[in-house]
Amino acid sequence: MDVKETIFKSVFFAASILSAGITLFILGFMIVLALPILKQGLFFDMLTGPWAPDHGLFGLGPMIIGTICIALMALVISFPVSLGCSFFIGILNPRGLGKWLKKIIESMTAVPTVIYGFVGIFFLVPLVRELFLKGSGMCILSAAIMLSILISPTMILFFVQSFSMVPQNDLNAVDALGGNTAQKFFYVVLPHSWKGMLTGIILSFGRAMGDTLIALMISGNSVAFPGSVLDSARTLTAHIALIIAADFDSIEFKTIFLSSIFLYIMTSFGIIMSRFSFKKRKTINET
Amino acid sequence: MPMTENIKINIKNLWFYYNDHPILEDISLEIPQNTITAVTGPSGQGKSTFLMTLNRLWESIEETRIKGHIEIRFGSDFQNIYDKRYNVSDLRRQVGMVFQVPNPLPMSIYNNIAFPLKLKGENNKTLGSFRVEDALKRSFLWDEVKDRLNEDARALSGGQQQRLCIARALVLNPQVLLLDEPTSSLDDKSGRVIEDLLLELKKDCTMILVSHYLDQVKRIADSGMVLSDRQMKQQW
Amino acid sequence: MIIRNLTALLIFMIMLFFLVAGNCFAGELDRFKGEKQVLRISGGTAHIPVMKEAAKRIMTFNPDIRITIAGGGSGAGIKQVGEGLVDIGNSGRKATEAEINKYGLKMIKWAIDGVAAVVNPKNLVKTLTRQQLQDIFSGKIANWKELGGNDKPINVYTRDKASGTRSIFWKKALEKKDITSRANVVVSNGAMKTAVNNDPYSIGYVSVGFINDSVFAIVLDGVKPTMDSVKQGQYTVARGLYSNTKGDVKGLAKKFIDYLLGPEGQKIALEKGFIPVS
Amino acid sequence: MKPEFFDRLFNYFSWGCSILLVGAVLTIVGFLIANGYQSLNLHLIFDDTRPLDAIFLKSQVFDGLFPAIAGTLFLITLSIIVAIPLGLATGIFLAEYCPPKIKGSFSLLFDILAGIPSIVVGLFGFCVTIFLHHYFYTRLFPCLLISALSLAFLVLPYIIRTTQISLETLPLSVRLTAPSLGATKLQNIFYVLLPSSLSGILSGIILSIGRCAEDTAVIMLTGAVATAGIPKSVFSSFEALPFYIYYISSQYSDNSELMKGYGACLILLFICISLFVFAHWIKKRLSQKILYRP
Repeated sequence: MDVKETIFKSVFFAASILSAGITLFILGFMIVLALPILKQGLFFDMLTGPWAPDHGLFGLGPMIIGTICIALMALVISFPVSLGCSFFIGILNPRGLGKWLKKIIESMTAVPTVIYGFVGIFFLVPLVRELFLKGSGMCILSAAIMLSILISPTMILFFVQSFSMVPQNDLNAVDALGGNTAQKFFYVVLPHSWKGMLTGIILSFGRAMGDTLIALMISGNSVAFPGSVLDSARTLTAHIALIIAADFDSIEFKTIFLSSIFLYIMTSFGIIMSRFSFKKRKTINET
Repeated sequence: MPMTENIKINIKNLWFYYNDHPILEDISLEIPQNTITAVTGPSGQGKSTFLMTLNRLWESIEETRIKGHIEIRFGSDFQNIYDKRYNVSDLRRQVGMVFQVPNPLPMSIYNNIAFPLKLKGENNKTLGSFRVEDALKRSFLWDEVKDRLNEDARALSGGQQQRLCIARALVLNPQVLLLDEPTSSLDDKSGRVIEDLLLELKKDCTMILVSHYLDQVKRIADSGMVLSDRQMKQQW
Repeated sequence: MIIRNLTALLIFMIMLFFLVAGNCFAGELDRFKGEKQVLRISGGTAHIPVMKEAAKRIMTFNPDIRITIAGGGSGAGIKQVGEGLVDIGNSGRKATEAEINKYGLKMIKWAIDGVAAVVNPKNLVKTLTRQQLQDIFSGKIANWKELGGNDKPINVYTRDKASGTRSIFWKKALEKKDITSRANVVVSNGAMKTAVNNDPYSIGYVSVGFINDSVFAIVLDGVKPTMDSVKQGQYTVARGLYSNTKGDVKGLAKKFIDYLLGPEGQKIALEKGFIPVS
Repeated sequence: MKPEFFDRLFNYFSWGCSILLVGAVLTIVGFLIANGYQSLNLHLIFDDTRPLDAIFLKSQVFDGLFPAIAGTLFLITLSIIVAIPLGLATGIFLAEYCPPKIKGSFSLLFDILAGIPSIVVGLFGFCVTIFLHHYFYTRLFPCLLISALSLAFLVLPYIIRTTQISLETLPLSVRLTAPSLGATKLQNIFYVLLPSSLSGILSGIILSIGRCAEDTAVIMLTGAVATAGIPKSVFSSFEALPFYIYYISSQYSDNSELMKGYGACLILLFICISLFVFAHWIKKRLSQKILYRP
């Protein structure tokens, strides 16, 4: 009996070590593969320089800028909309409609990203092209709009969850004092929930940055530093998808490991930050 | 000392900590065989915890710690139940426990009662069904459920569920039975049935009963203890 | 009597021969009888329509064969066949000396193709000189107005570096002049055609085999890129379509390539818009 | 006066945003349905082949979605087979055995794994394959198995998390029942704790299936190709629905192919939404049944 216990415990433990090991192994493997170019000491140049393989320039600068621009812009579009929707669900909830909106938003999490990309190409891109009369429509704006729809459920569900953690007593107090909804939000809800909201924002940003298909399909993939939101741009994820066809021994190919490392570190950093803000909140509640 | 012959449980200098806060302080107690010892006192003072020290169930709860000595006499010798070599599963088969809220498992009535046998690895079907029947009879439940042993145990009434849980604890013939407010979630009538049952069980078991109801304690207990301010005091 | 019988036999034999010879077109697939393997093909995206059609006919004839076809571009085709990841790696350019020596590649050319600059059919600009083309792709000319078209910015589309189509177009049409970094990048000939068809102000380049009425092929220096002009050598932005194997061709890969080079394979190539080699 | 104005503004803003988002979703779904409903028929899936012949592999489907749907199903099955035992075992370890000190670092690692962009996981799978191909086994290519393993890593954190949380949130009364009857820790886990948290775990698994069905970035790097037919073994390349949609969107050759793309979108959307609804149903129904209390 005891032997069985020990065997199973070790099996469970081994599984955990394996699962955790994969996480670290992915990073380790990428670093090992990127070593040849890391060794040349061009790390910083590669992160900022331009991309012109015909001239021997393999900088990831345009892709990093592209990634950040698209993800940030998606966030900028998505944030107010998500805020409005979470007010609707969490605070206004007119005639119980909030519950239904929440259901719709939850089911949005199941929509495949490739479908957003598909609709982006055939619906949004021509629209943007005709509306702004500039460029091909494959641009930062189009990608950001589609991404903002992709990330808004994450943000809304986090916002709603943080709103629901506000003590009912405090809300009742404002009601008793004759405060209106807006006051209730600014004086009670926001101070209680901004950290949870921040977590939602950070995680959504990570999701926007990590998505491949939408950017690959509708942002145009040019390798220039973008100058406006109507310019075509390439994200790091799309860069990996495009360069995967190149010769594995070339410097070009090695840059995608650098892209991976960059993405890995950025998302991990976001997750560590979000955990940090969650922890902080917990201790505040306890004291 | 003629009394030692009859002592079943011997507790010496028992301390218990939760999150490094002491819950029980230096408790020493002797509990005689085939009696019902009642523990009363304000709620939230660690009465349930006290019961759990007797079958080491607290070990499943995180951030808890114990200090002291508990011996139970199985057969002729006292056993230190916190001895490293002592098998905790064996202990819990000898020291049964019934909880405040009936906790039937999501399975049939029969399987609920037979569950401890399955855990012990006893696979003899005929002997098993005999013991299940016996346990149900001893807990006054047989007549009510004998025709529906394959039904979901959770469909029973609250009182029946609690008797089912007692039967489940009895199927292994424990020598000690720990009862954590067994009637508090039941109506008076169901409670009375359980009380009668406990009196009947006294001939086989030594029982420790945590209860809120002083009248209940007076009706069935042989001795009464009060647990308050982390101290245990004999009341009568 | 005997002679008459012999004559009858002879006539019968001759008839049989013609019958068999007449059937030999369908009989080309016979070589795939009894095969059960998987044939893995990747690389040049211009080749895909021909590969798909050939694969469809072969797998219909013998459902035990699996032929998998992936794109990736000529660079990927050469690399993957060299590394042994696929059985046949297609390329729309010749493998370089270095590549051939490194992997021991065998190149088989089975069709000739041109690469044409294409614009949306609605575009008013129909002809360009090489100089204009180079200026458009380098970004010097940025508005269709400068070329007599509408007052719209030019959206340049290009391919990634693994593309054989790109390397031929860059070498022979752009004469190795720069391609602007602002150009949108697409992943295949098919994707280029789709993108140009969807964007009225676009310019890109595709294999001549891919041209149909969804895109308009620019008349370059007075020569319209068509199968004929490529064949006659008037349109010079041309190249071979190759299938490469590692070492000598053998097994199912050999049968597949033989089929491509045979009458039926060549007919498929012709139907898909390429110029047969035989 | 002024507070009321803000109140009204607040109201309008909330309504406006909600209508905007719901409108966007309806536009997306409506656009797909309006363009794709005509192509939804058996011909879309089986082309000219007879459905039964295709299903029993008597003849191959060339221009239909059948190979892509089959590929996606194989992919899901394989990756779930890998991910479930690993995820369950890890989740059990975290909830029941893990000392609190290292629990934090473990869950941080799994959160990071959940956050890694899927294309990075795909690249990892691709590179490991090339590495193995180069140094150990030359018959190994990017294939169904590699894609399934990479996807398994991708969904692993979901299964770990739901298992861990379902176990940890079980009430103490459930947790202590079996031990009080003499159950060992292992018996408690297998006889009581796992069955009681089944609904949570199952819905986590179903959501992971949805994730496997929709992911494109991983498979396009690890073995999904344009034409493959029904995969013969786990070492073959394969077709998959999401990859098909991506492929068609960038290089359809004529309108009928584009129509198939719309059809494929509708089928994939239907599969994913159904899985999602199913997961919620299971969570609700099973928890009512299993966690029933009088």
